[in-house]
Amino acid sequence: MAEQIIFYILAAVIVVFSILSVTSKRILRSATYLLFVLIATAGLYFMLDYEFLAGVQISVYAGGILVLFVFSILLTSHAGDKEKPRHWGRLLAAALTAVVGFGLCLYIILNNVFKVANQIWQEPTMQQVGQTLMGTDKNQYLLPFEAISILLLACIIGGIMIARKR
Amino acid sequence: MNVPIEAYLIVSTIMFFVGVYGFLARRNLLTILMSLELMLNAVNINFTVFNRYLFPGQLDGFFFTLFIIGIAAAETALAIAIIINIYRNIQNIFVDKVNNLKH
Amino acid sequence: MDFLSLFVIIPVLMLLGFIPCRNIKQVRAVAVIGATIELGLAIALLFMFLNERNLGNTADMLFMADYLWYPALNIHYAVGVDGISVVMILLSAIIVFTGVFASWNIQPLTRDFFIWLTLLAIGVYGFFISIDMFTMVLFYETALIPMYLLIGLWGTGKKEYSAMKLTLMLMGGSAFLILGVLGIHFSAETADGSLSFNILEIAKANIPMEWQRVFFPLTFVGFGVLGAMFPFHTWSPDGHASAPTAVSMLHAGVLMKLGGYGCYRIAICLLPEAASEMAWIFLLLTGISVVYGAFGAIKQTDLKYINAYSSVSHCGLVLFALLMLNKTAMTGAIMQMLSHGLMTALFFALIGMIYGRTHTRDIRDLNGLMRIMPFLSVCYVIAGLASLGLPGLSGFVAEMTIFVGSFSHPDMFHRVLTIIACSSIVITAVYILRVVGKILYGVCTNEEHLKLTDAVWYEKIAVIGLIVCVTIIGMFPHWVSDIISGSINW
Amino acid sequence: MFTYTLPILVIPALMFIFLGLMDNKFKPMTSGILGTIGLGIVAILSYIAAYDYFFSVGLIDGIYQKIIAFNFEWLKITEHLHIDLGILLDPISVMMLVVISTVSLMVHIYSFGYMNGERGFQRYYALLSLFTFSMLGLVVATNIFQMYIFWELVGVSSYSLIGFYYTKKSAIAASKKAFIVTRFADFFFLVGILLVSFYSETFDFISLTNPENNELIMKTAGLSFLGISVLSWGMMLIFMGGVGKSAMLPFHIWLPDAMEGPTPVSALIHAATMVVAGVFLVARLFPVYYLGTPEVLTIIAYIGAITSLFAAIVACTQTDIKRVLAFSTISQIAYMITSLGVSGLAGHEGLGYMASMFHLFTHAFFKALLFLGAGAVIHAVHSNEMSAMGGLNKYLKITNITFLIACLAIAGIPPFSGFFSKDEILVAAFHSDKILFACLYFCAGLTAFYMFRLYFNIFWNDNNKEYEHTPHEAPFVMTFPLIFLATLTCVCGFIPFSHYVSADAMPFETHINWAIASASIGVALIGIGIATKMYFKKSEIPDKVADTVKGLYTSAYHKFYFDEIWVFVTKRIIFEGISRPIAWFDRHVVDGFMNGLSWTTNFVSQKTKNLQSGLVQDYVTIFIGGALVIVLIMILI
Repeated sequence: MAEQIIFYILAAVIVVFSILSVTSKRILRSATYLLFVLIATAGLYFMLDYEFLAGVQISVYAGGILVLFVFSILLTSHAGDKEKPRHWGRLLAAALTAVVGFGLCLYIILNNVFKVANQIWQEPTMQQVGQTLMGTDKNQYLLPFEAISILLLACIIGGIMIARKR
Repeated sequence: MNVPIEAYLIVSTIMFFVGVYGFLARRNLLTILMSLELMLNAVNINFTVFNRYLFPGQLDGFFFTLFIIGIAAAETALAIAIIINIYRNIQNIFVDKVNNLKH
Repeated sequence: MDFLSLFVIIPVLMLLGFIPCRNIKQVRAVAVIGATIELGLAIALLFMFLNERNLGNTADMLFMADYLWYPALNIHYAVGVDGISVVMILLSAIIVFTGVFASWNIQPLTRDFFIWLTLLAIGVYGFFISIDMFTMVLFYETALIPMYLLIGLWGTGKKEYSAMKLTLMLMGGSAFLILGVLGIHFSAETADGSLSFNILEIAKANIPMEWQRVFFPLTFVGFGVLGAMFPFHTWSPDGHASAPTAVSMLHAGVLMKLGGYGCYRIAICLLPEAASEMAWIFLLLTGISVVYGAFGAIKQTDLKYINAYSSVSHCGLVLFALLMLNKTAMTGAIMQMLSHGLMTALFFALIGMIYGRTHTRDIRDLNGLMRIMPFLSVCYVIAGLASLGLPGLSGFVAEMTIFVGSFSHPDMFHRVLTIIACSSIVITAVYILRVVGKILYGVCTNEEHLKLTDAVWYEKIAVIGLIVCVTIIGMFPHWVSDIISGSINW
Repeated sequence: MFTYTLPILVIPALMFIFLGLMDNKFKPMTSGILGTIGLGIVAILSYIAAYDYFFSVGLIDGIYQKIIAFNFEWLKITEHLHIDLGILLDPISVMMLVVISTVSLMVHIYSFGYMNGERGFQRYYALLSLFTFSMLGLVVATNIFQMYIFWELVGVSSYSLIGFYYTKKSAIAASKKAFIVTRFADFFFLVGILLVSFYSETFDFISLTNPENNELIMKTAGLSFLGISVLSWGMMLIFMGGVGKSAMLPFHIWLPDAMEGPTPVSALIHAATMVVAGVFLVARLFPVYYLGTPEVLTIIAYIGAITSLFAAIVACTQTDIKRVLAFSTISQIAYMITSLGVSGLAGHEGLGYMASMFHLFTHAFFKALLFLGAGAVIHAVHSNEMSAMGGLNKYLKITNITFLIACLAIAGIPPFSGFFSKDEILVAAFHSDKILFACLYFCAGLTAFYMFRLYFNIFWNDNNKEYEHTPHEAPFVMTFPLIFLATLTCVCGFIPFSHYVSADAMPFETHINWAIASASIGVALIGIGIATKMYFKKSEIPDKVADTVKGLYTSAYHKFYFDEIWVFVTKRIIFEGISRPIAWFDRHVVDGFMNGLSWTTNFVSQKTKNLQSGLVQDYVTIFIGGALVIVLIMILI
């Protein structure tokens, strides 16, 4: 019961703040609302017993990315800047797309019968995570890991190149 | 496991389409990027939920989420670098003003 | 190396020759030398052809050569000439030659102008020597493209609009044309079962009637656009009016003939059954062209517009006669192409010279030029008389051959159309004399114009050259009509 | 035998090219003398040819042969049809050779005086040569297409000569009118040729007019179109060409205006030679008309008679002396046409044909004389208007006498040539159709009246008229042709014409029918008498008479409004009613359609272009929308 209450609270936070985040006129508030959404998501991970993921979520997203966002917002806008509303047609089109998409997905979700596994759940240990990440067997992820590493490297270099003053 | 899988999925779907709305409707490049983060997050939730509920013996969804977070971080950093660059050039970051190549 | 390819190679060499040119004199030198060689070759070709025929060579095409250049689709570079091509090549050579003199002082970018003009010439010569449909279409397009630049860059008035209109309409026509040509290629059942683009092979092959019905209108309209067939003629007035002198000359004199030539060589000769079945539709359209163009010319005030409409009328007569589908009328049609090419080039040359001096082509602003520039005026009168079909000048023989040929259909439909077409000789007289009376006669009231001078030597070369040709054909039509009618196997 | 006739054509042609190319490089006199010498040779050769033909070679077995002196194929059109150029000698063509070369020579000589000092003197002589060449080529044509060729050439030389004073507005208009009106008629001529030659499969006159076993008539037998036989159509259309050139109703309008040209040109082209081409054409094809289409011949006769009457009435009211002469020309040519129309083929039946040719012959001389005389008068007083003249008999003695002779000739007073030819015409008409006869008879009286009205108005009437410059007699180069032609007018009536020219080429005897002759002399005298009463002295009578028949007088003065009708047809119907709408239609409908096509393309691309906004969000919207549609489809399936 408590689990459900917590879930609904988290769900409410996610829904409300994500909507606020995309509708707020002030960009810094958007970023703040986004922070709440990300933290609530981390909460969901906790509920699903993925403590490691939740940690990553909070440290990388909430701690890293969002800080980047806040910095760049401070760099590119001035206090009290308000975004001008866009053409109603575009807003309508966007809303329509979102609503229709949501409707379709909802329909699919509700009509699909999920075969929930009855297996006993064991939280993956750190050792397990590390080995899976570094192994080369079936269902192990060394190659993607390396690919991501290269991607990150490329991003670092690219970021430096792009942001560099000319 | 008292919460049905559908509940998680509905939450993530709402989050995703809110992100879609934000992506389509906002003018500020940074908000667009944030909407993108929302969408990625929604996807992450789905991955973990499916992993947890349907294939509890495996770690695929887990790792995908992990990778996506990594990529999202990299992508955000890069995108912000570009956005700041644009800001330097045209003094704003509104998506409909970025049309120098068009004209 | 065969003889006919020289007609294409010489202009290519001219193009190369233009590259190192540093000043206008060198450009002129290259252009004149090239054009003269071409003219010499054309005359040589004429005599070689006559000689072969005299020796009893009765093949359809003479001086043939054939190189396979794209085996996958069986496309050849195949050349060969019959009497019709020979006179057309001669016509092109004469007009290119005189056109060079008529654009003696073209400014700016003289070199580029001549480069494009030469490219156009390549297209024209290539078209007339080819006997492979694909190569023909290739050269056809080659001739069209330079037109756009020549008008758009060196033209006058609303030149961009005209150039665009002309190019688009002609391209639209060639879209039909390519469709038709490919259709003929794929539906022709040759003797050995292979697909061919060669005209001679297709002529022997059997094309099923239901396909002919489809491809005849396509090819005929495709070429008909260039032949200024009603209602696809509207590019002609605007295009001619905006084009520089030499381009008008070449365009009306030679390029419009590609239309008639193509209609004959591809649409009519390759699809004879469909031609005789569907001729009546196009006879109506071309019959309208003839009268309509003439009436249209009466009301115009711009000299070039008058001439452009007159071209619509005369070229309409060419297609009209071709569709009569008998040897006499077709001979007349080819002669009319020749004659119209020469006299309309003469007209445009003269208009260009008058315009170059007075800076107006509006007949309301011009009068009394006879006193001021007697040479040009007299030549203008001669051109006018040729146009209205005065015996002794080329227009008469062509028109009379056409009328006699067309009238030899015993049924009412053809005869009534012939009579209607005949009436154009009266209307032509009206608009020609109106212009002559208006701009040449009378007393010049414009102070500016009184100071103008008559033609200079290079202009005289162009004009006299054309007049001599018009007169020779008019006085001694026998040789040219024999060459032509000897090549029409209808 | 007759190869020496070739230079008759070649000399004027070469002369034209030579003088035309040299133009101002020669002194005016040089050009004139060269031209005249050339024409002198032509005239001499023509006389020799005529002598040879009529007196030594032509007559074989009692029939004048058709001799082809020279012929070559100029243009082969089909297997059977080919246009030849050649020289056909038969009585009428030889007669025409004499007439043309004589009148042309006289005009050449006369022009030395008349055109002296005019700008373009060289051009004038070049064009005269061109005209002479074309006219000679026309009459000796061996086939109908050669005739058509030269027919066009005389048209164009007439055009150039009428427009000789090309700085004068009226001259330009007149030349244009002359060319276009005759061209319009030639269009019918051409269609007629096409029609006839299609059935006959030949252009050749000899085969066309062969009276026995005529293929043309046999082949067209039974063919008809709109209820009228095909041959009638063809021959009628051919005659229309003649109507245009010979200025019959309703194509006569160009001839009075053509008087804008120099007077010697009017004498040569618009009185003596070119305008009788229509008569010559009908005469040339006479057997076809008579044997194949007698009904067309009747129409021809009536057109002639009506024109004759019409022109005579109009001539009575005109005040420009050259226009009076022009209408008189129309009237006289109409006489010849009528005469052909009433003629038969053989022997005395063919009197009309003979009379017509005879009148053509005599008329050429006395009408040329009248015009040249008028030219001398104009030369003296520098005006064409009767009101500017009067009492000139004191100043212009020779002109006066020669003019009087010509007037007497045209009025039909013996022993001048007009009497003989006119008498034959009246006899022929009398024997065929009384209505026509009445018409012509009345015309004869009118002719006498208006000619003497003209004569008195010029030379007598206001005897005390004051002139700014005292008029003086023309120089000898001008009076010589007058005297020469006057002599011809006096003598050539006595030529036994029927011995040389007849419809079936067989000589026959004619006698003057004194009953009709005296009647015609009577009516002529009445006409002269009235004219004398009204115009010999300055009096009020003409005005009173004009007042009493006011309506008739006004409409006759305005030439029965034919010009206005034609102007209406050309300006209102052809220009405004056909040409302008077509030009509009072309610009706005046909071209509008093409422009509309391009506009539509442009419009569509402008609209679709906005899909490519360059805004990522738009693309994403569509992308997601598309994805959703696919999902939806998958759900539904």
